[in-house]
Amino acid sequence: MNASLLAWIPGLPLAAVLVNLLLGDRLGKKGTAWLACGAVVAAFALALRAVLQLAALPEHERHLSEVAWTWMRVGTFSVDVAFLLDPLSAVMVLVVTGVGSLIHIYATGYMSHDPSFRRFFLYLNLFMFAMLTLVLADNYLLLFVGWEGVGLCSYLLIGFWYERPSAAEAGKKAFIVNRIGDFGFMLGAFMLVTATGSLQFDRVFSAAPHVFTAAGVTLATLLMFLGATGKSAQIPLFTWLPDAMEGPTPVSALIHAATMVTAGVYMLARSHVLFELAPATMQVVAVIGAATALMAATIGLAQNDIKRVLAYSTVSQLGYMFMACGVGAFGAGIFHVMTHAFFKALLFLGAGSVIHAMSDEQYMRRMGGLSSRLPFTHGTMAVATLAIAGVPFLAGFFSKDEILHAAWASGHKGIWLAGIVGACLTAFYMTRLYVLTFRGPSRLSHEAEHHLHESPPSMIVPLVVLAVLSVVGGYVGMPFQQGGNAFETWLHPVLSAGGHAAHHEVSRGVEWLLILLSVGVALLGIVLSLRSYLWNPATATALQTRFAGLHRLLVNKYWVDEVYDAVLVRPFVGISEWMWRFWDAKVVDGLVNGVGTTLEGGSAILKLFQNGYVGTYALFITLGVIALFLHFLR
Amino acid sequence: MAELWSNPAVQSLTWALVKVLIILQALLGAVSYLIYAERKICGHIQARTGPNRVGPFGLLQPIADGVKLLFKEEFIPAQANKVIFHLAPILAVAPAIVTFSVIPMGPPPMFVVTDINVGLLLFLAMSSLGVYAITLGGWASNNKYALLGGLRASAQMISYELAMGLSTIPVILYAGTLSLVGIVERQGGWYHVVTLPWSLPGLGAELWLPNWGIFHWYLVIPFVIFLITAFAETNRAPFDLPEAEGELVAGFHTEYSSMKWALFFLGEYMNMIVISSIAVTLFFGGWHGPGLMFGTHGWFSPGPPWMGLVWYLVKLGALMFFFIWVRWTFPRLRYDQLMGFGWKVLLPATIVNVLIAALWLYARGAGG
Amino acid sequence: MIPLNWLVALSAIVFTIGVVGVLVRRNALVIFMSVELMLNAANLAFVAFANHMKSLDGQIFVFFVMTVAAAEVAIGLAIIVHLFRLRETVFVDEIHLLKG
Amino acid sequence: MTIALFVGFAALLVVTSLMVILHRNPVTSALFLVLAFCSLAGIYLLLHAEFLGMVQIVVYAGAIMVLFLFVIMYLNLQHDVESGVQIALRRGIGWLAGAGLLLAGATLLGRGLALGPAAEVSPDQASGNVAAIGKALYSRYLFPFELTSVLLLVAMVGVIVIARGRARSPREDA
Repeated sequence: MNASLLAWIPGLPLAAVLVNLLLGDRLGKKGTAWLACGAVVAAFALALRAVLQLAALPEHERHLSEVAWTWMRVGTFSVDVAFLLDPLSAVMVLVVTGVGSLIHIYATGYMSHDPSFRRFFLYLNLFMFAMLTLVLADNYLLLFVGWEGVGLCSYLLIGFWYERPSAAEAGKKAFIVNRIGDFGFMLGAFMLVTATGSLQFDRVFSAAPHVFTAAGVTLATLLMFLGATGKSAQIPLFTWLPDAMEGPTPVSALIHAATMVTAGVYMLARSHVLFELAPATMQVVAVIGAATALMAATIGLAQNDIKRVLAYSTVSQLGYMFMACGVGAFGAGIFHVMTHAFFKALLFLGAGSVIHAMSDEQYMRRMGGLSSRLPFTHGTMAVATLAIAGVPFLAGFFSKDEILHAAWASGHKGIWLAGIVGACLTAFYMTRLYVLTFRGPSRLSHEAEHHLHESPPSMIVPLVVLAVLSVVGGYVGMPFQQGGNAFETWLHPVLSAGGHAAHHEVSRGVEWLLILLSVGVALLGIVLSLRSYLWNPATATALQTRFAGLHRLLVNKYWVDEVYDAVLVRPFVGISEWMWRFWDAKVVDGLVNGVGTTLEGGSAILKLFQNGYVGTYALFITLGVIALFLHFLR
Repeated sequence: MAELWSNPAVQSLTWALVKVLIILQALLGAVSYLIYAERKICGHIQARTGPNRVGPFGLLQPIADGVKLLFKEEFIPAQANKVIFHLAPILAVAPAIVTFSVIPMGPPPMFVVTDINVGLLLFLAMSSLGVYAITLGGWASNNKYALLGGLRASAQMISYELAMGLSTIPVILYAGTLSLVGIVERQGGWYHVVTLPWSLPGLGAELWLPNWGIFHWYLVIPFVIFLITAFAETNRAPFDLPEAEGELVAGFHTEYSSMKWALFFLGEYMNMIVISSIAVTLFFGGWHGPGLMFGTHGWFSPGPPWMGLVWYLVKLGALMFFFIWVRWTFPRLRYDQLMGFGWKVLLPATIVNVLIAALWLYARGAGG
Repeated sequence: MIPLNWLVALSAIVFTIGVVGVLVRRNALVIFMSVELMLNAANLAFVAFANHMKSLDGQIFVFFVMTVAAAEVAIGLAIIVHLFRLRETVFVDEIHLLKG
Repeated sequence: MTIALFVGFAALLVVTSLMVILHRNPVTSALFLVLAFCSLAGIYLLLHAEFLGMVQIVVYAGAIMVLFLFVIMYLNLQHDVESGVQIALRRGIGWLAGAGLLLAGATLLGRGLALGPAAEVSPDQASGNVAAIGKALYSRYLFPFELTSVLLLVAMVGVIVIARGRARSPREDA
């Protein structure tokens, strides 16, 4: 068996980055596009090959690892640059490279008129490198490298149009909020090193049950979860993601829907052994996930910016994933990561297609009736909407149902309730988005109408591929299969490592009931939405006026940003101001200046002796010799 | 009085004083007649007779010259540095006389004032002090020609001193001592030069020569170099740049007159005698007489101790004649030629020669 | 046999004279000569102790000191000549280039 | 005899040294320095360091001091002008420092300088020490000895570079 070339999977995008940097503008737009897409597609091919190799192995030997080199060695502690491919990372790497390839191809069309075409693909490839490093890492430190790398790329790409103050602000916000989470993650990693003496996954997991106290593992996992909330936009660190819509749409699709934000979920699933040791943390994860799912869904109801709705929907769906992790169904979480990647990327790309067609118009109130003008976009978007809404036999249905089932089965009925309500809301606001964009009367301005056009094939093809995936992607996790569903079986070697995955058997009848309930809820949400916005548009306005306070609350996103601003940012700025004006300017600068002034004064005296005349120096040497003699005479 | 005499220190001191007095007188006389000889030889080289009016063949000419010089007016330039102006001529003579204390003029102890173990170094030291007379004399005169002469002299003498010192090293290697007496003693006896391919009737085939330095092949080039540097050190033609009449009037002693000028002259001729004596000592076997030997039959000249003095004087005289001869036959060098020759030819040549001699002696020593 | 104390004392006196020369004179050349005087005072001490201890090491050191002194004088004089060309003076109190 | 000679040389050395620093004319100073070196050579001879004594004259008197004289003449230096309050003050301080140094040294010497007895073993000193010095130089001190040759080479290069000054480019000449 030849080598699986794991290092080349992240290596190819990095090589593309270097080539791009070195050759610069000499490549031209076409060359850049080919280079960037080629690298990612090749990485996908490599990943596919490696995963096939993995699949060929017997179930319990599905574990490929490659040590590139030893990064550092300090005493007994050592870190390798090593890559690991097991079923879990296999899913992730396929999703990342697969969806990433499609989005790269899409972006060549979407960004074709941008003057910074090259820079965009440079960042995009860099992002691919970081993300692949993250999912293929063999230890927490390398994972953290990828973790930080995607954070950096996220910053760079959100602020891609840095001439726009809002984009620059959003980039900074994403970076700072992420840093808060990263800090937690770092502390968690430090605790792991301190306790287990290693950062390598295998060693940490095998050592963890023996070395950790209950409190210790709870604290460590909580800190790591803090990192995950930052990266995956959960309460309390979710505020950056909606703002991140300032970046180009392919970025939103790639980073803020399909890949980067799932890093938190991946990390949780990767560390499930640790989290299963800490039931309290699991509770927190579940509650936070459910709360985020519900909260983001409600905010999504009232937003009018097409990308913002999608952003909150992403936050909400991520909440679902965490909910699944929190109730112990890591497999369901990862399953949702995969399906969500398909349809959310599709949604974003579709939205991007609409925006592209509308000459950068994102406001849904100025759209409507686009179905006939953008047939492919419309069709694929409709599929995606149905998929995310949980309509049966589409990808979202299976994964969401799996999560709700797991929540019910684990006995967290409150969590389940939140999930089912969230599902209804999801169906409602997604249908709203669809209706406002594609149905009803056209509200386009004359200018936009004139320029309206269907997107080029490079954008349409990825949409179609993703639409197909959104339809069929869920079948790998179809319930009622013999011996558990295929996806769970595939992940089983990894997720069973901890031993006691919580599995409460639920009877067939209850399971059917739950499925029917979730289908009913989804249909309810769709029907309500259609009624309010398509069949009887007055209803929506009436509802708005009737619940004006609630509407304001939702439009303003619960004033979370404002609260953060008042509670955290302002005091912090105030303290910083004081530190600057008093502590830094007076005390620190005073000390430094004081040293300077003292030295200056001293030097002024010493300067008298440094008069540049050799004789003076000789005299002092002589006096020194005399002093030395006197010392010996003492 | 007798008690005092019995003290060996007093004895040796007295003897030394006596010897010193004799040598001083002899030197003064020798210099006088050396000047006479120079004028005579010069005359004959130039196809004239030279001094012949005062006394028979002009033999009293030196005395007449001396009297004339003593009574000439002494002139000191107004801006001259008086002390140094007076000091310079003395410095010209003193080192030469000091060197004579170690020169073996005949077999010791009779004909040697003192034998110190660094005699050759003393000679080198004294010859290096000889620079001062010319340099200071030139400078103190406050005359640009004199100054130029003095500066030229110091540069020239420092340059050639190196080659001179290095050219004596093969001899030191050969003799294994720095004592001049020791060096001469090393040159006694016979030296097997070559075995002839045919046998001379009744004599055998082996050719022997006196064990003098000059008869050793690796000491020939050092001797030539020593001789050349000797001309330069004594400021004799063709290296008399410091007093080049054509360019510098009279060089460093332009402003000197009367007895001070005479002292410079005295110094120059004394230096010639000293340096020739050293050449005799180093290369010509000192007091050893000449000889030639085939097989076991040969002619040699042991003789009584005073014969040593005679042989020494004969060799010295021959070298002095050579000095004078050269002066009146060779043209003066240009200054840059002089320096270039000293640094680029003589110095490397001596260094190579030291190497050759050392290797040869080492090989022979290792072989035997 | 000369008492060692005398030799050391003589060395000290000559050294001090050198020091005073450096301190009181303003002619760089004379200062340089005073430095040579100090070096020679040290040499004298070396030879004295070598004689006292019946060891040649002291003399060898003097040999090295002389070598270094020769090199030093050559360089030093070259510097003084160069300085004179630039500044038209050899008086150290007219030169204060050492001032930063 | 030895003592008498030593006292004579020592007196000469001290007097000439003093004259070196006292005389206003640098040429005279240099000549007194030559004399000082010669008397020092005499002391070396008395101490059975004949080789050093001669080298002292060859190197110091014959080479170094000629160089000094050469430079003095080249720069055409006359009597040093030494007047003014500042210079007088400096001289005062200098002499005071010198006196202090001498006093401290004398106290050091008089008080506790443990000179110890002369060593018993006598290396081959009677037969002149040239051979002994040569052997030591080429065996124990070979490395430093070779280093001095490098030092001299460096000095040679340095002197040529410094004395030549800034090399002129051909264009400037034209």
